[in-house]
Amino acid sequence: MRRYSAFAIAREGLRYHTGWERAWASPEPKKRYDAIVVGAGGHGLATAYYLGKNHGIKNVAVIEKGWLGGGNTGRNTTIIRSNYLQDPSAAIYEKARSLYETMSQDLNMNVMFSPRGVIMLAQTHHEVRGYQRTAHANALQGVATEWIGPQRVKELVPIIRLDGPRYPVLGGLWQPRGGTARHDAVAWAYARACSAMGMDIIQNCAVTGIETEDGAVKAVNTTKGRIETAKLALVVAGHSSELAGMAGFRLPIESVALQALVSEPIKPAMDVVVMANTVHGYMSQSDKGEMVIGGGTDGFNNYTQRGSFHHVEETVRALVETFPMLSRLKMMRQWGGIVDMTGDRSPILSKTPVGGIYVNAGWGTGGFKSIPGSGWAMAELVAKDAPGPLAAAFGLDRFREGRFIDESVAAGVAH
Amino acid sequence: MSTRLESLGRLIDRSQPMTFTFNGRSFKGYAGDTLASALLGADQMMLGRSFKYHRPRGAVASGAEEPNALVGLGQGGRFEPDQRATTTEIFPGLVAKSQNHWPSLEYDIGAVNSLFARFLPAGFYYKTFMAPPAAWKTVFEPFIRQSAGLGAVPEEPDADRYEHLYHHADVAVVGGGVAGLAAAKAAAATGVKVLLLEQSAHWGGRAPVDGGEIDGMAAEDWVSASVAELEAAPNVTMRLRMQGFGVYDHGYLIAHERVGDHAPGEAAPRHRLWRIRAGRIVTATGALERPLAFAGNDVPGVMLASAMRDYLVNWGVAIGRRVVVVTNNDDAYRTALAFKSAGLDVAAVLDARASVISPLAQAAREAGISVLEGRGIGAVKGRNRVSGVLAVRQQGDGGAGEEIACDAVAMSGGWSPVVHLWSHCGGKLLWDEADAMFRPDPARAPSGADGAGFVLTAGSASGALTLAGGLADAHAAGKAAGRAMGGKASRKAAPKAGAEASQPIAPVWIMPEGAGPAKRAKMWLDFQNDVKVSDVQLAAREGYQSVEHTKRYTTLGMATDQGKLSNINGLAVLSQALSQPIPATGTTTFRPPYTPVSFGAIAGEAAGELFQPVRQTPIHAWHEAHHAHWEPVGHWRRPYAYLRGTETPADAVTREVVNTRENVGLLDASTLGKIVVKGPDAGRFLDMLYTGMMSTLPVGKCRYGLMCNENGFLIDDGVVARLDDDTWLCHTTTGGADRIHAHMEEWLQTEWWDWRVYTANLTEQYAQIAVVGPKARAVLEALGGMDVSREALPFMTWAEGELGGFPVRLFRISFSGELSYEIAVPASMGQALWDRLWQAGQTRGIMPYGTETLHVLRAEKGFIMIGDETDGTVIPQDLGLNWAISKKKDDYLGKRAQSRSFMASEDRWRLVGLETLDGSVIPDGAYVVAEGRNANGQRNMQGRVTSTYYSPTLKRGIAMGLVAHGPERMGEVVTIPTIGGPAIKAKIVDPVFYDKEGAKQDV
Amino acid sequence: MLILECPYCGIMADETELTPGGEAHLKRATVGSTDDAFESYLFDRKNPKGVHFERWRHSAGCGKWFHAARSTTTLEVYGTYAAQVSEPPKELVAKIKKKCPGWEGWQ
Amino acid sequence: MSDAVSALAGAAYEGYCQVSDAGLTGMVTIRGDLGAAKVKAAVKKATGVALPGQGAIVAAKGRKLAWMSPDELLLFCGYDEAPGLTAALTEALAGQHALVANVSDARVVLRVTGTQAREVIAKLTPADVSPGAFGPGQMRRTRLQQVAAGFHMPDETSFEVIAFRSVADYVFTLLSNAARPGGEVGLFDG
Repeated sequence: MRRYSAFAIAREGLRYHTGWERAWASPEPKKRYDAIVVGAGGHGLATAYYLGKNHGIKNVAVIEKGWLGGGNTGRNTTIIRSNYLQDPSAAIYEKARSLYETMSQDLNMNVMFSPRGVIMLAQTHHEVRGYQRTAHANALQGVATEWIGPQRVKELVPIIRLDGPRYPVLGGLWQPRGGTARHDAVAWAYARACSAMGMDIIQNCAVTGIETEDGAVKAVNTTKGRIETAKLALVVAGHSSELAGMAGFRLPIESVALQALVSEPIKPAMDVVVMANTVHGYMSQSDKGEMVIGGGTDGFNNYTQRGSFHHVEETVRALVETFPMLSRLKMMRQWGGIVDMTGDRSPILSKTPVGGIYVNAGWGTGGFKSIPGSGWAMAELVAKDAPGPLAAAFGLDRFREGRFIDESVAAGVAH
Repeated sequence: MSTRLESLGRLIDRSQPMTFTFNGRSFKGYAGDTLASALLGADQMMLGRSFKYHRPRGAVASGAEEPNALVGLGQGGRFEPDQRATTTEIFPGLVAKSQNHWPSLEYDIGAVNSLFARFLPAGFYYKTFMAPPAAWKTVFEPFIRQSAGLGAVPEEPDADRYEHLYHHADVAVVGGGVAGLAAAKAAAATGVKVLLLEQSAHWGGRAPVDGGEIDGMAAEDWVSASVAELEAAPNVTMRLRMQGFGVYDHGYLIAHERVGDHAPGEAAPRHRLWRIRAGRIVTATGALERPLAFAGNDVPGVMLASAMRDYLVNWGVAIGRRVVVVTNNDDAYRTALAFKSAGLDVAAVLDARASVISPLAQAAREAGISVLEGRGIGAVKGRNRVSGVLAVRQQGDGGAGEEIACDAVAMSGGWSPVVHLWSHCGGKLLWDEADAMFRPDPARAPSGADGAGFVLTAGSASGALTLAGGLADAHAAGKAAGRAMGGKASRKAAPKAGAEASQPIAPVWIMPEGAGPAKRAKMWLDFQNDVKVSDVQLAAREGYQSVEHTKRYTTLGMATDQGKLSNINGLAVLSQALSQPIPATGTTTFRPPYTPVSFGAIAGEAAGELFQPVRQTPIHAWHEAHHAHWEPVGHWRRPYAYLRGTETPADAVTREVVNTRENVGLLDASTLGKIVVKGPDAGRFLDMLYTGMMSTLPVGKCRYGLMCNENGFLIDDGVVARLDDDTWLCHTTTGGADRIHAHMEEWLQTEWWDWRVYTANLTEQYAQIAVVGPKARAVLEALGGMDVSREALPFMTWAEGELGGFPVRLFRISFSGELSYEIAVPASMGQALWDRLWQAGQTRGIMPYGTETLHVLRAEKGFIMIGDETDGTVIPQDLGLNWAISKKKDDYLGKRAQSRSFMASEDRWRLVGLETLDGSVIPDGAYVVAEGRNANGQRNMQGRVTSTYYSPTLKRGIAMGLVAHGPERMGEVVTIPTIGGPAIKAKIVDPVFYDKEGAKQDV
Repeated sequence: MLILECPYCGIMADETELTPGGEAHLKRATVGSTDDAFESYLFDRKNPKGVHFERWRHSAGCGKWFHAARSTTTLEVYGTYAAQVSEPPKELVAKIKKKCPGWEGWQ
Repeated sequence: MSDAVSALAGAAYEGYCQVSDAGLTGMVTIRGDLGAAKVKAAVKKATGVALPGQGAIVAAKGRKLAWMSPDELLLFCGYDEAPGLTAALTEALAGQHALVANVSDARVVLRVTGTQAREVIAKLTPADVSPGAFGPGQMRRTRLQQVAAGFHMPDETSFEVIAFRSVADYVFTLLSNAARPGGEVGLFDG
């Protein structure tokens, strides 16, 4: 892998950039791999990367039905934070956040991790108590967060209206090292690093069936032929139930649409990420200047990647109320993705009823921020056939035992 | 020079001149002008700066597709960034500013980026700015953010209002050009209800500019006649200045009507969002001309040929006095001919096709225009303004050629149907080799609720680019849509236009085709985002081969025009780079909106006081008048406390608590849910709903109940009263009223539908007033009318009667531990009863109290609060509420779940009281720590604080919490860390802090 | 933005007048059921790509729950029917089979 | 019952249509099997109004009976006669499985009148209120923007809107805002 640097750009600039090599190879599948990851989104590619980097398993294929990074990795609002309430969530999201800190350097590609800070606004007394609880939990969990008052909120977000007629801003939970990153670049950087390790990233290759023998995985059938493996990681947000069905089991998942939208670009207006859960909206400003906005999910099963417009209305209405000077900005584009919602709205990183098959799913609306931590934990699960401490609580067994990991309890939502 | 001519200008009214300012300078235009046409008419060619390199830019188009001419429009509360000058109608006093430059449009420091363009290719930022790690956030990103962005940030709240409108139509026709008119007429003729909308202020679209005859009339006259016909039709609704911007599932079309933009004022809403449910949607959205990719194609003065023609014919503006036309198809000859006939100079037509014999080219030649075949442009001379071109052989490398002096270049790379609305819900496209365009594939239409296609395309939006073909297509589409909606057969004939002979387009994606890297780095594809041919080729070389990868890597098509001009050219260049046919590359996804839509319009009327409903109790106004410090509880607002004089809320709470314990307090409890459950199976039903036994509750008595969901978690609590043999009244929490009513109905309707039970949510029928405290009885007795003695109305009973003349239901229940009555009265009399109680209490020290006092009172008594002690993960057993769980019942909702291993575990955190050793108040949300750390390095926890208050009664901090094995650890001291302070030591105690025997409430 | 016909009102109700309620025809497992059966009742979902039987409530309307058969990929609505049944009407199943030849059936 | 006051206290707004508080109105919810002959007869006997069919509202003797769902009717009557009618209905339905409740205070009634009344309503509800789709004699339960509501048309140029009492202010402001001069659409002209 030729390294990226300012010097390399200068060198290439002089020859009209004709010397850049491919970021990742585009091979045909081999007959057999030590491990196959289905899904070349951020989670799948990170799983493959850490299989190689942490566990020395490099004979790996990442199979992708479409184009890599084309699912929720390339559709989310790029927020990174780890101010979760429950221990297992805080652990895996903080692991992810800390890996984002050095991802550009680790992978030699600028993913533009911008620890600009994330505020979750408290607009009711109930939310105040909920976020104060989270702040206490985070202090014990080693997650740096802080409860801040309305004046500090205003300093951080000058365009906010503190004393709206409906929900005054009573304060917020502030995570100074939360932020955003360039979502596509995260997938590309992992893909490039995996490819450099000799892994095969096979795009436009759909899985059509899963072969098992004696309760264990044997091979996958794909549109590019049959491929054998003893370890199969299903990392296919939005399609988890379908793949599980091929392997003969069901998941506690329903797939619904989640929408986001951006405004036209304007000059820097807001330096931090703001989330307002009472009114259901969150917003940051991209480096290009667009206000990047997200809201809640639709409530019905839907695989179309299109949501219902009334959710857009609700989200926009909330933001206009919170930031009245944004009313004359314009929505430039809206889109949708398919998110997998589990029975407790927390993810699944788990062994399955079929030997050698592992599932990483159900990140709901919180997937992007967890990519490196999820990949790290999933790689460990796949390599050792047993979850490590990061994944331990996220097994499928929790549903049977009634051991929920419920993040909604502190008035927070898992965006 | 671009100038306003004496002649032409069909859309302007020269008798109505108006003045406006641009960058502080005063300009003159006419009614009917767009901002772009007025500025161009005054030779203001440069209108903005590009996004990345800050290159000087002028308008390249004349409509919604414009990527360059964006301005900051208006001032103060009416300032809007990024508005397209090409679609902004001018009005007297309009104020506009150009964007993305400093200090001025003409001299922009940011233009230095342009000098380094060679080192700033697509995605350069992914390859650098990585060291040192902190520098991205602190140095590079701020610089990039400041340089990027386009418009200025609005500084004031919006001064205008917005609204929504729902509309229902059998057929909605989007686009009021001749195709839209023809489609609407055909649909209307079937008798169905038709809506026709047009984004601009004029009907007719391009046809009046392009010429031609329809049904023997000039296009313009046919348009007028058709509009008159449609206006007269009772089944047709027509709207101008309204764009159908998005098609959503099941025939949902959203349109954006610009009601007041062209005439700002106070009265009318600025925008109106139409939410249209249509049986069929006909998109007559036309086609967009494509630019050609030649070096220097972004210099101001290079414009789409059709746009140049529009400015000339519609607004009487000549973009140049001497024009070069460059094309690969016939249509651009119309521009050459229009200029020639307006008395302007056409230096040459450079046609990339090797030989051109079409009638339009012949006409140009006959008009004395030089047509150079097999030619293209190798370079554009000029920096801020075109001064000439280098005409080269299209098949060469552009090295040598002939310089032609000119002050404007009209380019045409062919036409692309506007397929956005067709595609929003999944309509598929096919590549039309003959016309070099993607067009809708009628066999793969987006399907609706009934499974049938619900979007049809009409005219050039279908790819029928000729006038005759387009009209025939549109008529057929309108008719088919009408028939599909049950319209009658119609013999209305399709409008007829003469057939035009034409010569096929020659696809040209790079001009000249052998251009080297230096030239390709100057061929713009996406003007606003500064994406060039070389960038797309770089993306392909680096493996970003999916069209989506190329888009995201280069930002092609991600500007405010969303690739209207750039996408097809870009994916064609990508296809060439990958040596694959264009259909194999495909397009990126078309997403709403077609053009950007104001957030204000999307929010509609829901701003300010209409943002969300505020639910009010019948006593709301009294609270307001008595200085209630409000707390939002769901959509309700409840008094948190009533402030007197200079009191803080905390002072007020202390006063209210003490007074209620010593005298008497008044609480507006109207928000509590009140659900009547009646029927022969009502008892059995409530036994399933509550953990306790309700069927055995005697008439006249009250019982506290808990409700769980099927996961076993506690979801609500409240007092149930048995009204008669088959009727119960269930009280819920404030937040629970609607939720629990829905929960009951869900189980009744979907699981136990054969049980004979009816429910009615009577929450708002009654005002409910709690009279609480040792003197409560005296207050009620002062009203008279009912025996409220302990004997007549013991604790946990209820009675009906007339209290002080009010028809009431009186409950002896207490959430405070004090003697307490809750009085339900018809809501319309709520205020009157409150007033009477208030009066009666004056001599007894009565004070109203709010929700915080309610909380403190209940916490002193160790009563749990849904939402504090519970958070969706807590089961009744955690809270020591086993006494409220019937052991006699086989089943209740949640019972099975509570037997699962984790829920039955002895290790769950359970409710206790926590008493700080120093009497201080534990902070909200604090945790009880245990020794050591877990496998993830987190401090081990063994409990958490669920409620914590200063108790004015006990004059110390009190708290409740859930602690592992808590009830077995009475007296043990635990550690509760605080943030930024010393850890607190607290003793585990009984959660009932006050009147443990319950003597005070049962008097 | 769906429209579904409320079988009780006969109204084509807008999505914003309705509340979705998840997979239909789940069989309640309760006291006495195995852990497997109980887990399956609460959590395991078909979540199919294609025909989905689901529950809706006409919440801003008559307040009644009803069932719908709808495609999760095209959003086509094959039919709506009353809530008080434990399986879809036979005619509806037949209609869907005809429209979707490869369909595995409602169970 | 002189102490009773309506939630909107007689509020009125004059825009391009008129929006006004209809004042205290008697309302009684009747739940029962509307298909059962005994139930029908009992309701008819107690109210003097014939039973409305699906989606309909029937008026007689100054009272109106609206179809709310397959097992629910809403009786509109004088505010003062509601308690008596509630009792009469309860008695008439004794022995049947039914529930009768006075809900006069739980809801408010507002009036929108004017030639453009349909248009004002159309700004707020997804229900089709164009002529032909909706008119006098029909009852529609739906949504007015963010709250549940119902309405019917006493005549071609007026609507009676019922909403929950707690959101009376919101609904009144919503309707008034929709009727603000300058906001005329001209949708149902001619």
